[in-house]
Amino acid sequence: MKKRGKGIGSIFYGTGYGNGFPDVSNAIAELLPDGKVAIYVGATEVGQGAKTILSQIAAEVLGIPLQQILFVCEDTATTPDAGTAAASRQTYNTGNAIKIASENLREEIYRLAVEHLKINSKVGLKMADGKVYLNSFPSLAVTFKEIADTFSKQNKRKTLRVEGSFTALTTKMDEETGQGAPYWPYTFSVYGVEVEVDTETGLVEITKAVCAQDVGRAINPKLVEGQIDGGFAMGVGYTIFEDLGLQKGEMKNRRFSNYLIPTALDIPELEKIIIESPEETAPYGAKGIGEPVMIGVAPAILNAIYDAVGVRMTEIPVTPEKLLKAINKAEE
Amino acid sequence: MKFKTVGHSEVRVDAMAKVIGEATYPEDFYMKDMLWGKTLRSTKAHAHVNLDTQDAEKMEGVIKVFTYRDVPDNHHGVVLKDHEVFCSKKVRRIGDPLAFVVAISNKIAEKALKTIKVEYNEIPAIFDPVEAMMKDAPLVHENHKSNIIFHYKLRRGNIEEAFKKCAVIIEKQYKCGMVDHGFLQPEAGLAYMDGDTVVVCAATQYPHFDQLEVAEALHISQEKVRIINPAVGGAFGGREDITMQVHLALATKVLGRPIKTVYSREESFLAHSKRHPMVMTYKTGADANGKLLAMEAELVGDTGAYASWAINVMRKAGVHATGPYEIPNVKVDSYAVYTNNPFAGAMRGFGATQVPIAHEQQMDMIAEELDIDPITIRLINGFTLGSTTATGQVLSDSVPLKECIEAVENSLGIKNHYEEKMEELAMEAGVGI
Amino acid sequence: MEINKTFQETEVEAVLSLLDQYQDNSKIIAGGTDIIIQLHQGRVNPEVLIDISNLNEIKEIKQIEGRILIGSATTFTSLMKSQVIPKNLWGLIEAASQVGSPQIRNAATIGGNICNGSPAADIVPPLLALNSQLVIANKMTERKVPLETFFIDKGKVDLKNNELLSYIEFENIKENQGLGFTKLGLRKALAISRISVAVFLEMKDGCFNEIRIATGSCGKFAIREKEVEDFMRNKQVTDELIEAGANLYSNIILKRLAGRHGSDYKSEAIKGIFKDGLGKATHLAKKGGV
Amino acid sequence: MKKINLKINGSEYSLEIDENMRLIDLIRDVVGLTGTKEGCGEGECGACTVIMGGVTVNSCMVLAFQANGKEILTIEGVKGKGNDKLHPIQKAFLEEGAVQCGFCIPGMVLSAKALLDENNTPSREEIREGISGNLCRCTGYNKIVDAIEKAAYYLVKEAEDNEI
Repeated sequence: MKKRGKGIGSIFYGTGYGNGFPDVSNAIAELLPDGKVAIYVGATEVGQGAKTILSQIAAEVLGIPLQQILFVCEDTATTPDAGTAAASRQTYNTGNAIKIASENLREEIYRLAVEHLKINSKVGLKMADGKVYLNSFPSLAVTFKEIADTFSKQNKRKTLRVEGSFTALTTKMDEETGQGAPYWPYTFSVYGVEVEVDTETGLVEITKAVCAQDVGRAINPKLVEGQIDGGFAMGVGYTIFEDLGLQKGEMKNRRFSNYLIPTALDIPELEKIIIESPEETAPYGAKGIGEPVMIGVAPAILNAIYDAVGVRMTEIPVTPEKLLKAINKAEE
Repeated sequence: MKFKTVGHSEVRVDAMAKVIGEATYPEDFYMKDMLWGKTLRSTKAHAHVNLDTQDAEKMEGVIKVFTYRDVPDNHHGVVLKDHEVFCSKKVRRIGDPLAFVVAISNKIAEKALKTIKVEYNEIPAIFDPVEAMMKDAPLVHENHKSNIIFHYKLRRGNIEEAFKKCAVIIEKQYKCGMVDHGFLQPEAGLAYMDGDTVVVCAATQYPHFDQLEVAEALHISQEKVRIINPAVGGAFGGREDITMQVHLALATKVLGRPIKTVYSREESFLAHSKRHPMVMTYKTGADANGKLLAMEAELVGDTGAYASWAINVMRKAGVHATGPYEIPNVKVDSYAVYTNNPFAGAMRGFGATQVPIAHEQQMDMIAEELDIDPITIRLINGFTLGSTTATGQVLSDSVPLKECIEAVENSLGIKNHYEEKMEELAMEAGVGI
Repeated sequence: MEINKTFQETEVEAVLSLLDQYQDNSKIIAGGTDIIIQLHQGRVNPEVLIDISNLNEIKEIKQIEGRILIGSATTFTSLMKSQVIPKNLWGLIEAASQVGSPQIRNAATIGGNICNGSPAADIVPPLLALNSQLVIANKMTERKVPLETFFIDKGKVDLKNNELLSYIEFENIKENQGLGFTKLGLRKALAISRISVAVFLEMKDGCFNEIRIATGSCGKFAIREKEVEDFMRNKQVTDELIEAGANLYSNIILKRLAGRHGSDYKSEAIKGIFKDGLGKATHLAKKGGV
Repeated sequence: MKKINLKINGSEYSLEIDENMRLIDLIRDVVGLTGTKEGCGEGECGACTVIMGGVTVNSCMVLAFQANGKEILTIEGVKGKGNDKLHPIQKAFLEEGAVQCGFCIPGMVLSAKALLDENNTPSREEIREGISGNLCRCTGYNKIVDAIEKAAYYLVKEAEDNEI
C-alpha cells in the first residue's frame, strides 16, 4: 500500500568560521586603462556562483554593468587572501570586502573626477555607466577611461588600485558555559515535503517539496534558486540514498555505482520561496545560503515519513530495508 | 532602494566557458615533458608499515618514488597538523597515502605502484566513536592521551529544575551516517617550476591556505609557492583539506619537471574528507502549552583518523543543537573523537546539518504528545527579532524564521493536514468503542 | 597479458572463425558496458577483443512463424523502439527501459546482459517467463538451449569460448496473454535491481490458465518459480489466491536466501513486487494487448 | 598499436592507438578535446557523454577501436563552427541558470541534444528520463530541466521561422 505524509524541517545556520577566529577577507579593486574595473580576490568559484555574485556587488557600487567587471580569483600570485569558500561566508565576508574595496575605488574616482572636471566639491557627483557626472548638470562628465588615463600619466603608468578588508565580528565562547556570540549572521530556512511510502517495499518517494529560504537579500535570485535546488537534492541523497557502507574502516561503497547520489528522476519539482530580510551588516543585506539550503531537508523527510506510516526513523540513511523493518515492527 | 545589478538574475559570468566545453579544470592542463604521478594508499585501517620501493624504482620509465623520507616537514592539516604527507611509521585509516610514484606515463606509474611491497603489522583498531571515548580504547594518535580531541560545553539555566516543570519530555537517540561530497570532478592537479617558484594547479576551496600548507611541508617560504585554482568541479567542503598538493609540489621541486596526477572516482573517495557521522542523544521538555523549557543533548562526532575541521564542526553542531528555538535551559556536550574510520571534515552544513535530524523530530514528538500541530509548535518557540540563543547571543537583525514557516505552511497546508488526520484518528477510535 | 589484437567485424561467419582461432585468448565486446569495467579491474584478461556491435545480422528483431527472434547484438534502445514487439509483451519493454541510463541502453546489448551471467540482469526474468530459447553458434554448428538451463553459477554460463550467442527466441504472445515486469531498484535510474519479477500469464474464464514467473537478484542467477506457478495455475483469480501466492513466494525466497544478507528484506518486499508484476500482466492479458 | 579512422565534430582523424585505449582517452589525450569529462570511469555519471553514430554513449565505456569508421560529436562541436552563435540548448542553459560547477554540463548538453533531436516537445518527465544518465551534484537538476524545456521551445520556433 502507498501512504502519504507531510513533514516540516526548520533550521538556523550561523555563518563563518566563528568563535572569535579572525574571519578576514581581503580584496583589491583596480581601475583598468580601458575604464573597466578589475577585482582581485582569493575567493574560489566552486560552482556556487561566487564570481557572479561578487562581481554584481562591485558593479552595483561603481554603477557599471556586470560585463565591465573583470573578476580575478584563480591565482595566489595576483589575489589577496579572502579566506575559504566554505561556511557560507563568501557572499557575506568577501562580499563586504569587495564592497569596501569598490567604495574606496569610487571615492578615489570621485576625487580624481573633481580634479579632472575642475570643480570645487564631490557633492552632487554621480556615477553611472562608466562615467562620473554632475547630477545637476549632466553634460559635465568624465569617463572612467579618461580618469584611468590621467591617473596613469600622473603616476608613472601605474593603475589606480585600492584595497578593502572585512573582518566578521564574532566572540570566543566561554570554555565552561559556551556563552558568547559565536557566529554572525544567522540564516533561516524551512523545508516542507510530502512523501509517499510504499509499505510493501519500504521505498520512499518525495511527491512534493517546498523551501522557504531567508537570504537577507538575494543578490541574484536565479542563483539563489539554483543553490536551493542543489541543496535539496543533496539533502534527499543524505536522507534516503547515500551510504558508504563502512565496515571496519573500509568504505564498501566508493564508486558511483554503489554510492548512490540522486538522478534527475529521483528529484521532484521544488517550489522555492525567497524570503528577503536585509541584514544590516551584510553587503546590500545579503546573507550566505550555500549550506542552509540543504540542512532542513532531512528532518522534513523524516517527519513526513512518520506522518505517513507512524514510525520514527532515528537513523539515516532511511533505506527501504530499514524502513520496511521498522514498519513491520510497528505493526507487530 | 532600487538597484541596477543587485537583485537581478544576471547570467553567470563563468557559464559561457562551461556550456561550450572550454572551462579548464585541473585535468585539462597538459605540459611538455610532463610526468605522471600515482599515489600508493594504505589498505589497512591501523597498522605499522614498512615499504620496499626498490622494484618500483628499478622499473623502466619510473623516475622516482617519493616517501616520507623525502618530505622536509612531513605534516599538514587544517587545524591540527595531524596528517602526515606520507605515513612514516603507521597508517591510521584505509586510504592513507604511503608513497607517490612518478613515471613517464600514467600506465607505468600504475604498474609500478603494484610492485611496491608494503609490510603491514596490524594493531588493534577502533571504529566506534562511543567506544573510542573509553579509557582503554586503542589510541589512534599516540601523542594524544585520549581519542577525544574536543569537548564543547554549553550551559544555560538549570535543566534539572526545568525538566521537573515539564508537561512532556521526549528522550531519543539519533544516528547519522558518514557520507561523501560526491562532487563530479575527481581531484586532479598539475605542478611545475616557474624559476624557483613551485606552481601547483589544483582545484581547491582555499588557495591561500594550500599555499601555506605546501610551503610548510616543503620548508620553503610562502612566496615561493603559487597556487593556481582553475575551474573547480564542485567542492561542498571536500576540497578544504589538501590531497595531492604537497605530493605534486614536492615531486616537481625535486625533479624540476611538470608532474600531473588525476584521481579515479575510487581514489577520490579514499582521498578526501567525509561528513561526520554523529550519535545524538536528546532530551527535550516543554510545558503544557508547548513552550520549550529545557533541552539536554550529547553529540558524539566521529572524525575518523584525522581531526581536519572536527573541532569547528562539533562546536557548530553544539551551538546549533537547539534548532532555531528559544529554550531557557540548555545543556549540550559535544565531542569530536578519533577512530580508524575515513577522516571526516567539512561538508555542506558543517555539523549544523546533523543536529536537525534530532531536534526537528523531537519538536514533532513534543507537539504530538500535546496535540499541537507541527506548525504551531514551531511558531510558539521559533526565534524572532530580539530572541536570545542558547549561547546568550541576541538576534538583533534579520530573523525571518516565522515568515519562512508561514510560507511553507501556505504552500503545503501542514496544519490542515494534521487536523484532518487527528479527526480521522478520533473517528476510528470512536468506531472502535 | 595485454590486448594486442582487436577486430571489428560485420559478418557473423568472420566472428565465429576468429573465436575458433583464438578461443580462450579472446573476448567478445559488444556494448562494452560490462567488459570495460572487468578489463579495468583485471577480472578478464584477453589478448584479443572481437567487436560484434556492427553485426547487423544479429542486431534485428524479427517475427518468424509465430516466434519472435531477438538478435543478441540488439541494444536495449532498439528493443524499446521495436515495432515487432506486441503491446502485451510490455514487460519486456519495461525491463529494457529500466536498464541503466539512456547512454547505457544505447550501447548495451540483450546478448551481453544474458551472457554476463549477472543475477541482476534486467532482461533475463522476462525472457525466462517467456520460455526463451537461445541459439548458440560456433564455426561448425549451431545449438539451441533453453535460457533456463544456460546459467550455471553467478557469472558463469553455458557458453564455450568458441561460441557466440546469436539469437534469443520465444513464442509470440497471444491476445489473452500478458507479460508483466516489476523491478525494485534503490533509485529510479542507474539502478541495479535489488529484486525483479517477471510474470507471464494466460487468462481464461477468470482463471490463470497458464502462469510463468521468474525472479531476478534473489540467488546466483535469475530463475523460474515453478512452485508458485503450480500453486496458482488453473485457479480462479481472487485476492485471496494472490495473497496466498505472494506468501508462498515470500517463504520460498526466505528459504533460498537463508542467512544471506538482505534475505529478510527481499522475502518481505517480494510480495509487493510480485503483486505489482502480476497486476501488470493481468491487465495486459485482459485487455488483449489493446 | 592499431590504426583507426573516425570523424570528430566533422573533422576526419586517422590515428594510431593502443588496443585497450578508451574512446574518452582518445578524445582528450590524443585529439585534445578536453570538454569531455571523466567523472567515474564506469558509465554511471555521464560526464563523458558524446554522441556516436547519432546516439549518446559514455565515452569511458567504449574502446577507441570500436569508434573506427564512426562519426562523433563532442561538446566542442555543438556550437556552430566558425561562428559565435551558441546552440539553442547552450543559450537556454545560460539563461535558465542551469550551470553551476559545470563539470556535468558538456554531457548534459549532449544528452539534451540527443533527446531533442528525437523529440522536440518533451514533457518534463521525458526530459528527466533523457538526462537520467547524467549525474549532477550541484543543481538538483531542476534548472537543467527548465533549460531543456526552453531549448525545445527555441528549436521548434527556429524550425518554424525557417519554414517561413
